[in-house]
Amino acid sequence: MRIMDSGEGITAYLTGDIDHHTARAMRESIDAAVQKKRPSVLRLDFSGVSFMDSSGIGLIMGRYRLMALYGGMVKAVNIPAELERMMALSGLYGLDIIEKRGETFETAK
Amino acid sequence: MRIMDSGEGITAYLTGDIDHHTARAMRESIDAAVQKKRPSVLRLDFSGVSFMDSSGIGLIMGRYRLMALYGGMVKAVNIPAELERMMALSGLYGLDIIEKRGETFETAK
Amino acid sequence: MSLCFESRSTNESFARCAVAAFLTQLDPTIGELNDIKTVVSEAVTNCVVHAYKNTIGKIRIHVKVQNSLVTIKIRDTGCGIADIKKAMEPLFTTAPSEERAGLGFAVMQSFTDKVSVRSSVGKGTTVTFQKHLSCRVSNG
Amino acid sequence: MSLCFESRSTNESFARCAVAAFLTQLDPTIGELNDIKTVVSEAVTNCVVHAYKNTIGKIRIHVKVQNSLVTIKIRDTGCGIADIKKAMEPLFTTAPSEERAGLGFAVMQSFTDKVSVRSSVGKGTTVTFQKHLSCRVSNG
Ligand SMILES: Nc1ncnc2c1ncn2[C@@H]1O[C@H](COP(=O)(O)OP(=O)(O)O)[C@@H](O)[C@H]1O
Ligand SMILES: Nc1ncnc2c1ncn2[C@@H]1O[C@H](COP(=O)(O)OP(=O)(O)O)[C@@H](O)[C@H]1O
Repeated sequence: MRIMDSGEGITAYLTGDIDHHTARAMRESIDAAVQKKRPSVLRLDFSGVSFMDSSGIGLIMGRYRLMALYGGMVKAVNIPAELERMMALSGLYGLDIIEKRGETFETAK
Repeated sequence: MRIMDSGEGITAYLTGDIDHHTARAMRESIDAAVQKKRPSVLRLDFSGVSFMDSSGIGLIMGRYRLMALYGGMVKAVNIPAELERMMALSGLYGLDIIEKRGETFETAK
Repeated sequence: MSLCFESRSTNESFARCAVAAFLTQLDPTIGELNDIKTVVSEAVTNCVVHAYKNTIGKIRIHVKVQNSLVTIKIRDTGCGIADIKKAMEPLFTTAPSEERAGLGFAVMQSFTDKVSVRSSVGKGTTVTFQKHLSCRVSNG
Repeated sequence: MSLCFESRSTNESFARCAVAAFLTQLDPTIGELNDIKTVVSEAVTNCVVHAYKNTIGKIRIHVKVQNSLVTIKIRDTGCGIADIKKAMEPLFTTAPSEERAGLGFAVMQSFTDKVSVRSSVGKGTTVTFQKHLSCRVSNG
């Protein structure tokens, strides 16, 4: 996983399988970067994710809460088609956290 | 697996895993082509093989016997590095059936 | 086919890959295989996180194929579930501190044709799901 | 980890992939993983081709990891081997008509650190091999 600065935000490029085991390391790196940088937007880029179970939803929701503490927000972007059903199940589309197909969030608020 | 004419010989391009299960279909297609074409050389090209157990040696030895019936010969070519130990174990290098690294057989005798 | 392994989180990936490798011979679609990997991952994670919490126990998986119907049973001998109906409600979780989303059972229900749960407190839990694949080879 | 499945030839590929998926967490080299896939494939094929010949029976695999030492046991309850010493000779095979090369045991010996065979005619065969990997995680 790479984490990159993008304007006033940061972007974490998630890769490989996201499950309960792998989510832990991803969470730790992302939270360390957030705490250091205090960005106004955290983008989670899912384009490199090959598999994801509901641990991925836990990962998004946990970062949503963390960013809310700082008054910032989370955007989940570049969702592969196979993951859309899982994202839809989570109800997170309603919270405007997940980028829909065809839609593109601005990089920073 | 593709089988192609190459001068007076034919070449079978083996692909994927060679085990007891998959060797059967490979054997049947190769033997059908040999019986139809009666080539003087049968080349087995291993460049597309990702895994092989000793069933692959059985496949070479069986084709060696078949070609010998017709007075033709077998050449195993483009052996991936991972398969060399298996080939060495078989003793087939001694019979001049298997192309060694760096060596290239002529296409036809 | 059956499988038995320890409730370590590294085995979550092993379990779903092993089940997928077994079912590959039925030539399922990529979507079907992905659905099955996902539900196996959910159920195995529940054994690791909830059934055995901070201990290590055995997880057993049994896969049966009859024509196009796949039946998968995932069994633990962990703490059990007192109120199954409540446990199956979307977003209900007893481990929010570990960032569980409470969606495991919801995913199992959405990604398969049928889910059933049997559990006994202190004895363990068995989750069974069935899914029809768009193919027709028989194996056991 | 243990695994039980039917002696169908399609399961040769499943068995070696499942064992490889389990051992991946030890971060072995590609060569080591390939060696293990090969010996699992040899031993499972022997159960399919020889132990159960034209019948279907159960094959059991047990994998144990202690530090960097992997121990794999492959067990059938098939016909058994009368003369183990002869069976293990390179190029010896009782199934030349199926194009067996008689190299299964030779490969197992060459690709692992230790092979042992226990067999009883009419009762079945257990092949055990051990291999040291160049890594050091503990799991069971
Ligand atoms: N195998 C199990 N053993 C004990 N409790 C379980 C088991 N599976 C699920 N549960 C209970 O059911 C709840 C809901 O499970 P689930 O829908 O998978 O969500 P999550 O795993 O995210 O908590 C869990 O929080 C746990 O309390
Ligand atoms: N699991 C088994 N059950 C019964 N007989 C076996 C088993 N494994 C091996 N054998 C016997 O040992 C012989 C040699 O085995 P092997 O070296 O693997 O060569 P191959 O499988 O090519 O015949 C076999 O031909 C068979 O007679």
